[in-house]
Amino acid sequence: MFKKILIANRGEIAVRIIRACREMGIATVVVYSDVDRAALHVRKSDEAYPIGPAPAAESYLRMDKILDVAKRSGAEAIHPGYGFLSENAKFAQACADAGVKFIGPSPHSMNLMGSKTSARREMEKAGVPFVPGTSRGLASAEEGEQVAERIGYPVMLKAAAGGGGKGMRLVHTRQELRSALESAQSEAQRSFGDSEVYIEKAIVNPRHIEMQVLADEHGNTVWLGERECSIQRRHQKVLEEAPSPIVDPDMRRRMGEVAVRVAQAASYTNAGTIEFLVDEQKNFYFLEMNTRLQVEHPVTELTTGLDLVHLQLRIAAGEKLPFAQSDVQIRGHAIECRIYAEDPDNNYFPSPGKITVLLQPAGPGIRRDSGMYEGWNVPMDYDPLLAKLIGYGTDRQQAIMRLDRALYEYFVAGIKTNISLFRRILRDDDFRAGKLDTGYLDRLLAKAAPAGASAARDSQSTKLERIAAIASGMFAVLEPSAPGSKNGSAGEAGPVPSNWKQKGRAEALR
Amino acid sequence: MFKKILIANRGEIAVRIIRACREMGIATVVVYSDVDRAALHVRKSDEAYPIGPAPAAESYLRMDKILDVAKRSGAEAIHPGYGFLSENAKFAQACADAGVKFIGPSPHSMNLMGSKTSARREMEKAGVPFVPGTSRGLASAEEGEQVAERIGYPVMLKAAAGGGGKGMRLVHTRQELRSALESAQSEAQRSFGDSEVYIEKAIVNPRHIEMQVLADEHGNTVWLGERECSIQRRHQKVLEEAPSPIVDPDMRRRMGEVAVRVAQAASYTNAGTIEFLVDEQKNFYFLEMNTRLQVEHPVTELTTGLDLVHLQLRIAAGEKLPFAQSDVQIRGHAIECRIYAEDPDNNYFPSPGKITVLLQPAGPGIRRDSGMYEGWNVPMDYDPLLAKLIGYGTDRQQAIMRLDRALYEYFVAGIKTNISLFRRILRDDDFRAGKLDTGYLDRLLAKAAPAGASAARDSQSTKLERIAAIASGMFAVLEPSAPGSKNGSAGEAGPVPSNWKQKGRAEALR
Amino acid sequence: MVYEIVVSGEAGGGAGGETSGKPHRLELEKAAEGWECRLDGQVVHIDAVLPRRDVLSLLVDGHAYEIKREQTATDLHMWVGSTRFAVELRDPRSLRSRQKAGSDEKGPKKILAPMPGRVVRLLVAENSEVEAGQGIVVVEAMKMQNEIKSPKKGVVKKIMATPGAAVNPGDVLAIVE
Amino acid sequence: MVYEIVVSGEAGGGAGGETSGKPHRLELEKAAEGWECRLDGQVVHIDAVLPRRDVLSLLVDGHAYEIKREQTATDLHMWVGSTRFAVELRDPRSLRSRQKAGSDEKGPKKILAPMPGRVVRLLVAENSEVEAGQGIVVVEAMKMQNEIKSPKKGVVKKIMATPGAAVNPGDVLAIVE
Repeated sequence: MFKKILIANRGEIAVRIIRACREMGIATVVVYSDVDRAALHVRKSDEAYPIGPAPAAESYLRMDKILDVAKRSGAEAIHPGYGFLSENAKFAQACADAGVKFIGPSPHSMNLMGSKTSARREMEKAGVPFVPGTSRGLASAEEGEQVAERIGYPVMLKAAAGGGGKGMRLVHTRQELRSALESAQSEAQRSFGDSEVYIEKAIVNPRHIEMQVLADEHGNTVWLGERECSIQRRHQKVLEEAPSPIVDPDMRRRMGEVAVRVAQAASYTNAGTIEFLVDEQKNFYFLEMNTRLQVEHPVTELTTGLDLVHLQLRIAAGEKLPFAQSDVQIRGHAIECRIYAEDPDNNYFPSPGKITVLLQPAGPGIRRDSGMYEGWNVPMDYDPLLAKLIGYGTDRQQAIMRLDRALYEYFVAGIKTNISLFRRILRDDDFRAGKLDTGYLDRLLAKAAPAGASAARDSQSTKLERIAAIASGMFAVLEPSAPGSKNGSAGEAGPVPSNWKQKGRAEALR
Repeated sequence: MFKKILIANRGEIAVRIIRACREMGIATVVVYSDVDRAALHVRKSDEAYPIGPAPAAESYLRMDKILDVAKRSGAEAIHPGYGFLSENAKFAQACADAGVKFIGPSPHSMNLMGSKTSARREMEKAGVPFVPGTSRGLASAEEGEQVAERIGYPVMLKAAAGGGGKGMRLVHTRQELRSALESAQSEAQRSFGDSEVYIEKAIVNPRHIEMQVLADEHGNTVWLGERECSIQRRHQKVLEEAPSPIVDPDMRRRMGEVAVRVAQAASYTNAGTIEFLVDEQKNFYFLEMNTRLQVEHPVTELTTGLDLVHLQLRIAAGEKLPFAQSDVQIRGHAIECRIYAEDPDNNYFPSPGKITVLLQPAGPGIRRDSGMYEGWNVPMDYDPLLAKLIGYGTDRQQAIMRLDRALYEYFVAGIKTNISLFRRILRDDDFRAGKLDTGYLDRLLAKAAPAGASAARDSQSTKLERIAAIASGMFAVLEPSAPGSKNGSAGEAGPVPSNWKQKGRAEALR
Repeated sequence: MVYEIVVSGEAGGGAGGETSGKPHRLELEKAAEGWECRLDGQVVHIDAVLPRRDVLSLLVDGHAYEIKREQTATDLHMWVGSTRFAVELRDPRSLRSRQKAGSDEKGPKKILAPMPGRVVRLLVAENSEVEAGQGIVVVEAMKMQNEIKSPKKGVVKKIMATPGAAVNPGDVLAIVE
Repeated sequence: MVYEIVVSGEAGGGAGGETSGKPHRLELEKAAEGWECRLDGQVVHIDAVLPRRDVLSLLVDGHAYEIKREQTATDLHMWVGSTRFAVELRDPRSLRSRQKAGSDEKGPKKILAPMPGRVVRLLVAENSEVEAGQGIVVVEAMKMQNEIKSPKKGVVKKIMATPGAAVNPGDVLAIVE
């Protein structure tokens, strides 16, 4: 086993990997940008080195600086976490060239899976089910029209190098196709420097379900069960669960076997995830493979009892998988809430800043993977994931109620978070019934907040409003502090309209 | 299901029950003594009523006041937690008389199990294995000598009404027996108002292993696996784990079946625990039944994936057990550390007072059931259990390393805790090898602390010492606060000898 | 102690939610035990403890409430359990009372940065006319670009925001008149 | 800033542990980045941040340490990871420096309550002779009775403790001379 590794990441995932290393007796080296000196991963690691200014391109994405720290500190391997350099085959290659083990698959597997069309060709050979369509870029609009005729409308145009919704177009009729293709191609060119666009049958109301696999470097590959990831906003996952409410043991086995075939066809090693689209008839189609640890890996850990980061480290160190497929037991139900620094009352604007109060949940069935602490200044330079709250229960119902209870205990002040959004989801009838697809969350958000029309609710609201009034007076008496005087610059800027709400359009940059 | 219940307890167990109730949509009523107004269970409940001064006899043990609160608040049931009134059959009867459901077994079962000799007679009929000896009090010293001759020395004399080591005597030879019997009888009379003493074969280096059972009110009883509880100090459990390192599936099934027979012989309902003594040949002998939820129930919850408090509530509400014995899956390994307010450097003196700094662990495989918070004043009037830290792992090794990691993250200042003791236990070779018996902890504590003789360790110590020196200077620069000036009364008492260590004898009162 | 308090209800802190907005009159007086509290003339006895900064444990007739206070540069909120209320608190005897400003739709309006971030670009020039809701400045934070809009129809009198510059919450980005 | 610092090592905060007790001389000076630190003449550059009260994050040559400060009425400890060190800190220029008292075995010794509790009973009378380690007073806390013993052989000059009375840590229970 390694004696020391470098973690090329920040936030909750860096802390999570530090914990795994400490549990395995491995020393940790972290890197940090100028605004992350007081970040939790720097506080908790054994060694820490500055690598540049706040923008990721000048720090967390600087392969040269990170490899330099690895050499200086004597780290034998690098864990890339997720995001940043985690799916960058060039970085994996640079690690190999520098004699540092990259904890993940080989550059070859990453390259293969990095392009959707090359992955598709490889996978079709292995008999992996695909959404009907082309496995290579469209040569012309005519070819597109022919294929669409064959597979039937609606169809989806997708950038081969894509991700995050860029270069994607839903086309309902032949008339729309030509102009949609042109705009998708030019968007793909702008976004990824590659205008290749392919065509697929559009799945109506699809679910997004993914399968976790692990592969060692001795040819053993196992699947660990699926995760339901249909609850998304702007192609960002928000809440994930395992198992999926619609997957039964037979479907799970079939998805698992396909996932193992995918991994084997790509000579895949270490932890990886095969994403599937699932239609209303429960047909599942290969979507893509994520060649890294997923944000939502904890729900698989809770249902299997395994630690995926421990296993990643053991695999990377050359060990064989310590169990066989038949040893994997899936038990209970787990749900993860991604706690983001964003304002639910304000179109989910990002909300960096200083965390002035932090009350965190604990107790039975609750796991908290967090990168924040009270007094920390959440920087504005990175993605807004602050922490993950994961609930486990004997069954789905118990997991839901556990999380609802834990969210009740969770309180963050100073910045805004999406905690209240999870309360809404967990209490929503469709969610409770497991009626999910990738359009679920947009529909929920389009609905007005629960009306509270009943007299009982109104009298309860009035009661709580009176409590709020009394409490604000008691605070003023017991702990006086002039409201609004905390932030000097705002105070000086004169009276601030408190009910003024900017409704700006927010663009996902990733 | 109940709409509202009363929790007749305090500390971490009251908080744990409040959480379960919130997860089931049940409103909670708590009671509190004068010194507990700011305790966590009062902060977290839906209703809270004062029931008297600090001493438990004037508050938490006052059945009349508690039942009065139950009636006033409309609570349909009472959860007694552990300790206080939890094993008081009179209280269970008073609840029944008042039309409030007692969440636990019937007064009849409690009475039967409350006396060791009557329990033994009943259990022998059911074919439960006992340590060889008498099942009733000794009529005379002669009878004692005859029985001892038959079962062989060493023998143990035990008070029938006993507990906590009172009225117990280990006798190695016939010569010692008569005087030991007299002193045990008079101690039993003094302690319990009952001089009945019986005799058993003394088990050398026994393990203390217990089996969790659940029984509904429709005749269904299941076992949920054992807990190894051999690590004790002054007959107080300190660290527990599930499963036991020495119990294999066959032994587990046999112990489970005996435990179910015990419960059925007592017409037992709700959650209960059958304690066994286990000798070096892995023979197990019935010791006693605890007719309540145990402090250490979380390790069973983590290995079975069940929530025992949820199940207690469902059973008490008249529901059937929602699973059968064959559905119970035991997976992985869990270990619990009881975090006590006591000073390991000072003969484990209790250490109440204000918690000035509290850093709490989280992350994968860690469950924290706590009754404390930063700023809370731990009262001197109750037992010193502050919190429980429970680690889960795929196997015992991983659970140990997880806890070691979490203990590293745990920091409590202002009062002393036994956190450092767990670090010693978890790193001890005998513990790691699973070589445990009830004398284990006394032997560990009698050993000097790890010597640190090696040169590597010395140079490491010197390095850390230099870091401590630098840190104390940096604190003085960055966050000056005159040491020793915080506590007014001590400051006024003049200079305080900092290395003066009282070595007093501490007596367990319970 | 006498306070005038306006509470605006919000459904669980989520999107939307109705406002009642009636002002309450609250009188608080220390009693032998706890506090004598007169809310709009109605007397209740309360027991209040601050277990930590910004957290209040309140007992009213046996009912227990944990209330969290959230203070920002611009707002004061009370969380009762997981229900959030916007609160305005005025001490009639004090000059340093909290003022609700900006409710006046006339006169110049400052457009403030709602979050820390970096100015990416300006969408209008000084002295241009804008509609209510029209974008003025784009501020980037956490890999998201956020368009900051004009709260009213008018003329952009001044733009303080400079592309590339960092801004803090409450910084004035522009003034619309 | 110049400090004189005595550090006593303790093995993991557990029982026992050896003491080194050598005094260090520490000079701290603000550098362009971080601090210039001269410990017993040896120069190291350090980077120090206080993420919260009583917690210090220290970087020394790339090595990261989280140090927790524990202050009680009587002691100052530094936890480096999970190793605890007792520390005495003196500012040579200051009169308000921390004093190590009580090292003098002669003269009257105050016996202090080590914890909050309730006096259960007295084990000796005033003016009686006691041995070192002999019990003087029994204090009960958390359902445990704890015998507070004499640190030296001598005569009990005065007993302040009264059975039934509550005591706070640092309260003088008796004086032995």
